Amino acid sequence: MSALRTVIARDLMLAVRAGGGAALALAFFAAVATLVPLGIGPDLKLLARIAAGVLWVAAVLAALLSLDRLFQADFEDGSLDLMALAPLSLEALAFAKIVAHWLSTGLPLTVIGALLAVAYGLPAAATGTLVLALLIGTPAVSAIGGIGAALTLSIRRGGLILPFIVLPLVAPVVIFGAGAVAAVLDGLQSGALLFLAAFSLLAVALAPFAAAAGVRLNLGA
Amino acid sequence: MSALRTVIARDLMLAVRAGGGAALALAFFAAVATLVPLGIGPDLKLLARIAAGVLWVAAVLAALLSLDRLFQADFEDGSLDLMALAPLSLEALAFAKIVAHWLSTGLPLTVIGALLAVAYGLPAAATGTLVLALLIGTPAVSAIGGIGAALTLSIRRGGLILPFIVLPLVAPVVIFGAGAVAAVLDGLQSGALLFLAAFSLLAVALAPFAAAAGVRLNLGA
Amino acid sequence: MTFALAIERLALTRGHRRLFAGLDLSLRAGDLLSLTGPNGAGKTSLLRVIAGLLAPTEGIVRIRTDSGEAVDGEDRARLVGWLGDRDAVKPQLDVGEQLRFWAKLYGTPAPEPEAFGLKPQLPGQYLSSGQKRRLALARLVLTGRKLWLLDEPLAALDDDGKALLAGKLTAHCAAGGIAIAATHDPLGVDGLTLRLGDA
Amino acid sequence: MTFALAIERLALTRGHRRLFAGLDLSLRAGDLLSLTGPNGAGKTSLLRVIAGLLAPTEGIVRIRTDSGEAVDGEDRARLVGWLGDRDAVKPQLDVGEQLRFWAKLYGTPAPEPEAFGLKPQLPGQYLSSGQKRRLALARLVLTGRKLWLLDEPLAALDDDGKALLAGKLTAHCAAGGIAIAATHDPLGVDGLTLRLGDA
Amino acid sequence: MLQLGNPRRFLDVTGKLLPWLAAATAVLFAVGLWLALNVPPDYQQGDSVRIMFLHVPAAWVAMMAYGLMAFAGATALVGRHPLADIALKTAAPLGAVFTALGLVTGSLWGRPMWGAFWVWDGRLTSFLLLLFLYLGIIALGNAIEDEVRAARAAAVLAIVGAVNLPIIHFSVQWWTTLHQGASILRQGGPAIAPVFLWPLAIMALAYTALFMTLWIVRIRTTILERKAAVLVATGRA
Ligand code: HEM
Ligand SMILES: Nc1ncnc2c1ncn2[C@@H]1O[C@H](COP(=O)(O)OP(=O)(O)OP(=O)(O)O)[C@@H](O)[C@H]1O
Ligand SMILES: Nc1ncnc2c1ncn2[C@@H]1O[C@H](COP(=O)(O)OP(=O)(O)OP(=O)(O)O)[C@@H](O)[C@H]1O
Ligand SMILES: [Mg+2]
Ligand SMILES: [Mg+2]
Repeated sequence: MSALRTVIARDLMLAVRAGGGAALALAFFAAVATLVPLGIGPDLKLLARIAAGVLWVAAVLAALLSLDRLFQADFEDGSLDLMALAPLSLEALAFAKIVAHWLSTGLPLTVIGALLAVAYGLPAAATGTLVLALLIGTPAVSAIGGIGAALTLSIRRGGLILPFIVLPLVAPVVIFGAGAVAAVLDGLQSGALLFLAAFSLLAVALAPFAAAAGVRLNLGA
Repeated sequence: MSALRTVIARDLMLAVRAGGGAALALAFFAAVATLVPLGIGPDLKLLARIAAGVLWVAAVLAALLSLDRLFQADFEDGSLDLMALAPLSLEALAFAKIVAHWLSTGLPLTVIGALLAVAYGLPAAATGTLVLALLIGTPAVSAIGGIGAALTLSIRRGGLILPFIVLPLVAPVVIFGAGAVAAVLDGLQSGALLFLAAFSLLAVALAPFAAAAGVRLNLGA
Repeated sequence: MTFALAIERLALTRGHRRLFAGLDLSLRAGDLLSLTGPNGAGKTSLLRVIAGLLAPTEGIVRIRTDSGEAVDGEDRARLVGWLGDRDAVKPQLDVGEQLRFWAKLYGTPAPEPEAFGLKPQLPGQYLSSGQKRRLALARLVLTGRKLWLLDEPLAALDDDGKALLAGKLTAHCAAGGIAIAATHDPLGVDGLTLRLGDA
Repeated sequence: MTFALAIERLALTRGHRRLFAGLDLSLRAGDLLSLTGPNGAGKTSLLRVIAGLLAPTEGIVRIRTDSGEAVDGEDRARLVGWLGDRDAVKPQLDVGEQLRFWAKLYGTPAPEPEAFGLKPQLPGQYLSSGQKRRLALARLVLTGRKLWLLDEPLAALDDDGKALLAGKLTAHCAAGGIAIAATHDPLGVDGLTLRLGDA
Repeated sequence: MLQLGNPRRFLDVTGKLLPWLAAATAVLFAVGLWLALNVPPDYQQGDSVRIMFLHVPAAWVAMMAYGLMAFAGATALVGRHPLADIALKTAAPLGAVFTALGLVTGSLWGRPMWGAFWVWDGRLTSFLLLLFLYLGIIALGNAIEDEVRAARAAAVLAIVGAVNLPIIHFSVQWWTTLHQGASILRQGGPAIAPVFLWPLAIMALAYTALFMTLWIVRIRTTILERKAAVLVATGRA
């Protein structure tokens, strides 16, 4: 328990200090959101229409951006060896890293997401749903990204494989997350948020095991 | 001249092999393009409407994604020291790295961009313009990103440079690039491509000097 | 019963190259083993196998703890103190922060950086090679583990650092620990030697 | 006129710490200098200053080439052969590819990897520490530069590797070159010694 | 099943089974295609309805293949069984081919039906993602040199990726979509004219038999290849 907290605290510190992690992801998110209106023109109705989709895609990508180095840096400099030998299972380690990643990116992305939704002219009710959806869905993104990062740790062409692994798995998050907002906009009932919550729960519960298997596999490389 | 070619060839090889570079950017581009329809729904008319904007933003981000490690890897493992001492000015080195980056990402992005434009249902004439715009505009992205990468080399909070330096500089690329396509769609004349070409030329001509200054600054850190 | 390490018929093949085979070794509390051999002989690989980080092609590694319990498989990890060939120093954290992190993770008290010739406030980014190595040594000591595995511990250390290392090794073995160090230079402490495959 | 290096009143302060000051040094063709001193004394920093990679706080570094030309400032870079404390080995390229790249960049012929005990097809990712160091040494040799700056060249090398290094150093100095090596261990070649600041 | 886990026993049993399976595949295809060409044209879709008999079974088998592969992956991880490793590794490219077939036939059908080869609807996109997943598993398996580690990595991914299956199936319910809703595999029985149902069922069997035949052939070849490699490595051949 305390070991878990220790790793979370340290990964948070590294994410905040390095700049590479958290700040880059947030900056990236803001960048997408700023560039899109430049790209498609200042049509406010159109923007509101696509806001949820664009913000979700941007959030997922921003989170993934920092995920590919989730284990990589520790692997390269030898820290991962030391962690594997510490009194902490690899499953717990993976879980801690996923939690730290979510705290340093998923959570702030949700906050910034709310601001951007307003800037895109999304109505209040829809904005509320978007924020809720981001809050529920981003943990799944961190978890799934963690699996991908662990599996491709020592692979020379890891970068190529990563999107193939992660993309099919995060697609449901985007679909349900943006779907929930679309339903509110159209005044429909929808179970999207429930699906999202179920998917997210499943992902967070299972990811540590899959990620630990990936790390174990790659330490012997 | 031969030193320049050597660096370009080697960076290309690293980009292709590492997977980290070129492949990741392309996969990222394709991922954005696949996720966006999932996020905003299957409305073909709407998709065609925002295609140019979305593809431009995706292309710029994909290119920037691989740019932050343009000098970083060589800096960390000591290769940059050796390059600084080689019979090749830092300006030439920066230019070579920018060219290699464009060849390994900008160029393939343009090709994939054409495919995706078709999948988004963009009309043929507009697709042609988009491809031309990508071809003209992506070198500017590589060049501007190169400046950012050089400046953030050893700065601990490098992540923040991206939004403040790179974003304002690439914004014109997105505006003119997507604007050119929008003009074709609306059946208007526009000088956007010309502006884009001028901007791109300027960026490519000046970036090596700025980037070299950034590298020089950071070697002594 | 005392702490002991037994290696039986250990073999390792990496990428079609057989690094070692039929390796038998038994060490008891207090033993210090220098692992030598030419570059690429497999010293680092052997240390990883002993730590359980790398699966051997054949053979077993077993540890008997003070309480007489025989430990093999993954549980071995809980007995190993590791000083790898890479320093595992984070540029963004200062010396004190890094030591405190590892101490908390291993559930042991953090040592004084000064005892290893380090200033606690120095950021990892600015450490010289020798200072990084000293940090790694401090981290090894803080684990409190009984089986030390060291990969080129002398690298980058000055004379004072080498004496420090020799002192720590002596104390560790005197306290009933075992240490195995892959090295190309004499450790400055008496002990056994195992030379791996001359190609 | 022969190749020579002159350092005058050199001083360097890094982050409020004065590493050295008033350093004078003059070396001539054939000289080999061992740079010693405790960890963190500033050996690596001094080498970087001499190479022109780091600006000194005060003082100058000047090289006189064989043709009698005095070279200082950035042009110095063109005379320096560098073996840093990091190996600059790319995991994605094999040994042969790396050597050929650097040879082309420096405009010199690529050496045989075998002469340094390396297999040309081995990917950088799988090299052992000593093999990486040998690759770095091969790269230093191929530069053909007259002023060699070496940072802990002995690290991770086995006895055969150390002999190889000593041979290369001897040959380099005999051919009218200058070599400065920061080291904690004897290089196995006769030469001068400069000891940096005991704290 | 357990006995089949032994590679030698697998070779024995499948050696006898294979000719029958191959023959059944041929017969099923012959009958199925003949029926498919002789059903009356649909009152809405005309002759293009015949693509259904190529498209729907391909999509089904692509998904079934994934399920089988994921099961093999789970067996490989839990049981550490070499045959399960091989089953997983060989199923992936086959599944990818059937997925590609489903995509191509669907696109060809989409042109007359929707006026476009491709639309970004939920089912189409999630099915495209299935192809990505197959490719990812193949790439991951090939990127790791060590066979055991490669199989294990691929197994982890295959299991995790299985979540995509229900998503593909239910996607038509979850989104407003252009693609046909569940008309056969649905609660309350098939909603499709019986004249179409029979040929479709036979084509589905034919595709399944084809997949099984190819899979068994590939597993057998891989077992034999590995045996040969061991013989060469140990100097016995
Ligand atoms: C590229 C385009 C297409 C793709 C990727 C695709 C994909 C799929 C998939 C994955 C299934 C199996 C779903 C399941 O059983 O859960 C399926 C079934 C089916 N498809 Fe398509 N399809 C495409 C185009 C079309 C078109 C144009 C039509 C006809 C208008 C069509 C009609 C059907 C029908 C009738 C089924 C059986 C439905 C059921 O009962 O499950 N498909 N398709
Ligand atoms: N950018 C910097 N800011 C502040 N201090 C620094 C900086 N870079 C290095 N230092 C400090 O300067 C000192 C000299 O470092 P240097 O790497 O030159 O030592 P060294 O003699 O090579 O030591 P070693 O024998 O350990 O390799 C160290 O104490 C280091 O902490
Ligand atoms: N994954 C791998 N695939 C193939 N060969 C490998 C792999 N990993 C290591 N090797 C090879 O195994 C050999 C042993 O490496 P190892 O690092 O154990 O040597 P070492 O004895 O520690 O050498 P050094 O003294 O240089 O540190 C090397 O020749 C290396 O190239
Ligand atoms: Mg080693
Ligand atoms: Mg040093």
